Amino acid sequence: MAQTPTLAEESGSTPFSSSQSITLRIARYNPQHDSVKSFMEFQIPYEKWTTVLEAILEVKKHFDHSVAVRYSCRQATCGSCGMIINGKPRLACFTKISELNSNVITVEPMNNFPIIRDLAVKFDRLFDTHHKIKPYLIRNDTEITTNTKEFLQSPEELEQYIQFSNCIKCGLCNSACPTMATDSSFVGPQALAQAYRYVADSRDKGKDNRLKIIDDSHGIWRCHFAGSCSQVCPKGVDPAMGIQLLRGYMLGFRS
Amino acid sequence: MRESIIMKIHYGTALAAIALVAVHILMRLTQGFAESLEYDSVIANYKFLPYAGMLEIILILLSIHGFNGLRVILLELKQGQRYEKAVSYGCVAAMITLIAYGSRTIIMVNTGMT
Amino acid sequence: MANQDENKEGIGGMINPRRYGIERVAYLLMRLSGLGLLAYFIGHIYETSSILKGQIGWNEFLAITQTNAGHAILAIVIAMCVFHTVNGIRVMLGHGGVGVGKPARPDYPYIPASQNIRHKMGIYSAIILAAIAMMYGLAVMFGE
Amino acid sequence: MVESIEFDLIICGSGLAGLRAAIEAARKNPKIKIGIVSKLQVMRSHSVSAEGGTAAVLFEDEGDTVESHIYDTVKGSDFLADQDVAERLCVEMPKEIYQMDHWGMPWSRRKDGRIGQRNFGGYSFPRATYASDKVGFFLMQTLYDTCQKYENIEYLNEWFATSIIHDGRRFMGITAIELSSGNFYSIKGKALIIATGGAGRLYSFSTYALSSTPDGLDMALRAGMALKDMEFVQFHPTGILPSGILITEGARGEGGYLLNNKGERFMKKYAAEKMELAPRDIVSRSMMTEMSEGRGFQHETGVDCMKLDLRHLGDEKIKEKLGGIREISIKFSGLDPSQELLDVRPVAHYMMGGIHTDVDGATELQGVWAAGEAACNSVHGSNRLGANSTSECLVWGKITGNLVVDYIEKDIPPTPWPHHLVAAEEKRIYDGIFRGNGDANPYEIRQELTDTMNDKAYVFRNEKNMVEGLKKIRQLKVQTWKHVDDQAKEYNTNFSNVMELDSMFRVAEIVLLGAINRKESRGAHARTDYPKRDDAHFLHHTLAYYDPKEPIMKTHPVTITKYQPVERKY
Ligand SMILES: Cc1cc2nc3c(=O)[nH]c(=O)nc-3n(C[C@H](O)[C@H](O)[C@H](O)COP(=O)(O)OP(=O)(O)OC[C@H]3O[C@@H](n4cnc5c(N)ncnc54)[C@H](O)[C@@H]3O)c2cc1C
Ligand code: HEM
Ligand code: SF4
Ligand code: F3S
Ligand code: FES
Repeated sequence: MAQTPTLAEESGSTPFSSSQSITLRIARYNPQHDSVKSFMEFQIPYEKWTTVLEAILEVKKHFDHSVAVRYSCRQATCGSCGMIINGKPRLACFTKISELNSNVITVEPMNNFPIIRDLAVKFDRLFDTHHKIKPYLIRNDTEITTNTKEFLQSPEELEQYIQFSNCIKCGLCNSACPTMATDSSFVGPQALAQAYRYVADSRDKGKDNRLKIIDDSHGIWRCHFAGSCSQVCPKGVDPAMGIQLLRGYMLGFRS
Repeated sequence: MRESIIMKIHYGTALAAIALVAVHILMRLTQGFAESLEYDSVIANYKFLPYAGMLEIILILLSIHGFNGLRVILLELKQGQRYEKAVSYGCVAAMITLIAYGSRTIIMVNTGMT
Repeated sequence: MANQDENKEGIGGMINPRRYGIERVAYLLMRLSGLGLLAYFIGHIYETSSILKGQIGWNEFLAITQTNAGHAILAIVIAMCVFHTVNGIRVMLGHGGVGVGKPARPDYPYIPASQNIRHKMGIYSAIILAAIAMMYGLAVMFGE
Repeated sequence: MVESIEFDLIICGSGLAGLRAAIEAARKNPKIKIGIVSKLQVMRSHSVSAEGGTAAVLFEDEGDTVESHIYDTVKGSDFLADQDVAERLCVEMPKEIYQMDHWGMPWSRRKDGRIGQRNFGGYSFPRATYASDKVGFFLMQTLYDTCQKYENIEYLNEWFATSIIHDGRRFMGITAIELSSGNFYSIKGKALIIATGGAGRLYSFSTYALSSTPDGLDMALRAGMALKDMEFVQFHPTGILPSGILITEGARGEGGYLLNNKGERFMKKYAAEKMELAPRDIVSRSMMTEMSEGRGFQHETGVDCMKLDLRHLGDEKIKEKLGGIREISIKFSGLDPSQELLDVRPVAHYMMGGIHTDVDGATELQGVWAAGEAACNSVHGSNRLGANSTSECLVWGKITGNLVVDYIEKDIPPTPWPHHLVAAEEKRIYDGIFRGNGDANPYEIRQELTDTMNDKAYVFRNEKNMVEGLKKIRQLKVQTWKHVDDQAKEYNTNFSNVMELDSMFRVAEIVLLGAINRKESRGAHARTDYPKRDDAHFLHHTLAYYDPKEPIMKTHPVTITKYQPVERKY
């Protein structure tokens, strides 16, 4: 039987062979116990493929078990690991150390989300706003019966919304948006983009219903097309586009 | 009022204002900037009813637009039921005051009450 | 401001124009120019009301505005007005969904179609036009 | 006194199976209170990583048949699948695909507007229903979003379930820790659906999310339920190096080749007809054989690998149908699949085994059902075909969600709440783990454990290695790793990590014991010392029951309805 060296992927037991290393600064703050945020610094060796998440888990493994951080898929599909990395909201598992071009990497909890502890933040509001915009097909034959087949949908019709369907609810957009920076009641780009995702789906009939929901004083109108949401989105969702197209309906530019 | 209606008004006032403000400013420029500000020429302008009417419309449009803009910014800065109510009513009140104050000038000058 | 409990970025984050490109600069300038114009507008109405005090009152007021500082302020107002107007038109079009790109399957590396050259051009032209108008205004006012 | 909350139905796990069950129960009876308990935020479950497809027969008008799906599944399982269960899966599946469509699933479409399907390993018809290469993600989104319709579902995001409370006969509730506050709760309920997913993080080289640990399985085990067929771990042929992230079988389904260092499509030697689209166990073994015979490559990390060639598919097709893996390979390995060959190697990917259930997903404990990867209703036997797992999650999510409501609607006589059991559990985790001490670093121990599994119970296995592995794991187990250095209550992942490790030991032991006992080669379980399938002695399932000292191993018959075991050739 082949006895090949094992590849220990899980936060890298493969001894880091390279001599490169960076300083990782991790924001530490537990609102229950600390009055101020502080930073801890660690020297972490890295390879060209090492991600910031792996570096943080390396700290958790060897230096300080208590770093609070949310993670799961480590492949940018679950949306757990959003944080501020060197000043901008990014996914830790989707940011390689080598691409940051910096000897110091500072990680902080995402802005505009209340901190639970260290890098972990509360998502309740994002989940609530997502819930509020009715993120499901609205029509009265959504439940199938014995002989139901699919609703026909052409590849072109799919193309109209598939982009927005890629949202992983990581919250980076909400963290970058200037309105969110001060307005905690704003629905936010994540939910608005999802409202558009369903409105643009040829199978959906809930447009008017959804437009009504987002038409309030902290609704869609609080987006000023700043575009930061789209710039930080790790999945190419482009919420800014979705929001403006959605508003196009309300302003009568589209029907 | 539904937010969409307010914002449509916001955009509408802006669009209408573009044209009128252009006229207003062009008047300054065509007449020569300094000359246009001579007391007599200003009074004359005010007395010309269509121009005074235009000024009144600009006044209304921009007050609505401007104070709604302010309202938007203030609403985004801080939240809370009481605060938001105060901002909304405050902006409407300020808007009305400004319109009233400006209208007073226009009407009084137009009707020769100076 | 930045509320520790909510961890909101606060006004500092809202107005910071450095991180997210020209769109965010436009966002900031739009706000500032809007507020600036509102302030000027209020001032302007107060200013013109001095006409009610007759020629003397008007001229006294005019004298205040026709100083270098007054001219400089007016020049800035012109710039704000032009920027706000031109960018306002761009923003209105954008808000209506014009020129924000068409939905399409995103391919890695993702380049958001809404952050496109058309709107960037719009922003740059607003800034350039504002600068030209300001210069023209300065030339007219200080040129005499 | 431990605080308690109450639901009618508790669903533990929020992957595809858990959410599908929640919707089914919620729409069947909008009055029952449903609580979804998940140690992750509901949407973050491992299911979002599934890439390639969901198997179902949609085009009978074009020549596919349910019969053929059943046979492919049974043959793929190396005849260890319970055939009534396989039949259930294949019959139910088409409706599920249409149901997903009706709930908003963005299935990829054919030109005529119908749902698209692609080729997958081990099937005799292209029947992997796909949505680009993010099937699991889109399914999760569809289910999560559809859940939002129902007001009677409550989400306990980031609650770590620790044990099942029952009176020896009937289910009564669970205990769980709310991660954000660190508080310990008892959650009372009339019925439970366990959908805690697979435990592939027993292996260090794995496609699974970092959270896929066996704590759910262990919870059932400790409550007296059996784990079945745990020795069957699927190794997917194409985990990309160095991360181990999956390159979907869809890549080969769309026409990708596997190459050895002579530039040959070596699969022609092992499965002349199906080539790269032979079932996963066969492809993985072929790759390992090529490597050990010196026809592999070496990745810059020093690990042996083979090459996956997608270049001939062309950039446009890759972008259209394999956008996700394109992103993964460019980002994580720096390789553009339209330009370069990818370095791939077999990687732990799926556990055929799980909590022992019947064809309805009912466990041995009254009031408890299990669905999804955590369950073993024996639909996959000793080797799962690709795309059959998301199917399984949907079908048994629906079945259990439905049955559980019938059960809840029956009047179940109340029994006094067994406070002493909750107290015992509290003692186990707080005195035994949280306040434990010692100097072994639990994270390093976990690394050693998972490395051991990788070394000793990988694609090819033999007695000597596995016995060594078992010894090693028992050595590790008695080291002093049971302590939590982080003593804060809030969001203490150090605590949950150590609890996960605790469960890993028990389940790893069962995997190894089952594998040692099964002295034959069947499906994913390939032994170099017993290279043949041995139906005379081993055409049965393995059951493992908890015992504080050593698991009790038993066997369970296989249900054969129509298809007698024959030799498996592709
Ligand atoms: C990379 C990858 C690709 C795949 N691709 C395909 C494919 O293309 N087609 C296919 O058919 N199958 C595929 N599979 C298999 C399939 O994705 C999984 O089998 C399936 O998603 C499992 O879903 P699940 O609902 O059973 O559990 P999971 O999605 O794993 O969810 C487990 C849930 O249990 C919760 N949980 C666990 N422990 C606890 C605890 N102690 N307390 C509380 N909650 C707990 C977790 O939070 C989570 O919500 C793939 C698997 C992998 C790894
Ligand atoms: C005449 C041309 C004008 C146009 C086309 C115009 C257009 C706009 C538009 C489209 C907005 C909305 C921006 C957004 O939501 O992001 C806006 C905001 C605003 N405008 Fe104007 N406007 C004009 C003139 C004025 C004037 C003269 C004033 C001052 C009285 C003014 C004050 C404001 C304010 C305070 C805001 C809010 C700022 C913000 O939300 O960014 N505008 N304008
Ligand atoms: S839109 Fe993009 S940035 Fe926002 S939550 Fe979705 S994936 Fe994240
Ligand atoms: S950043 Fe915010 S302002 Fe609009 S375009 Fe995006 S939601
Ligand atoms: S860990 Fe899942 S997105 Fe980063």
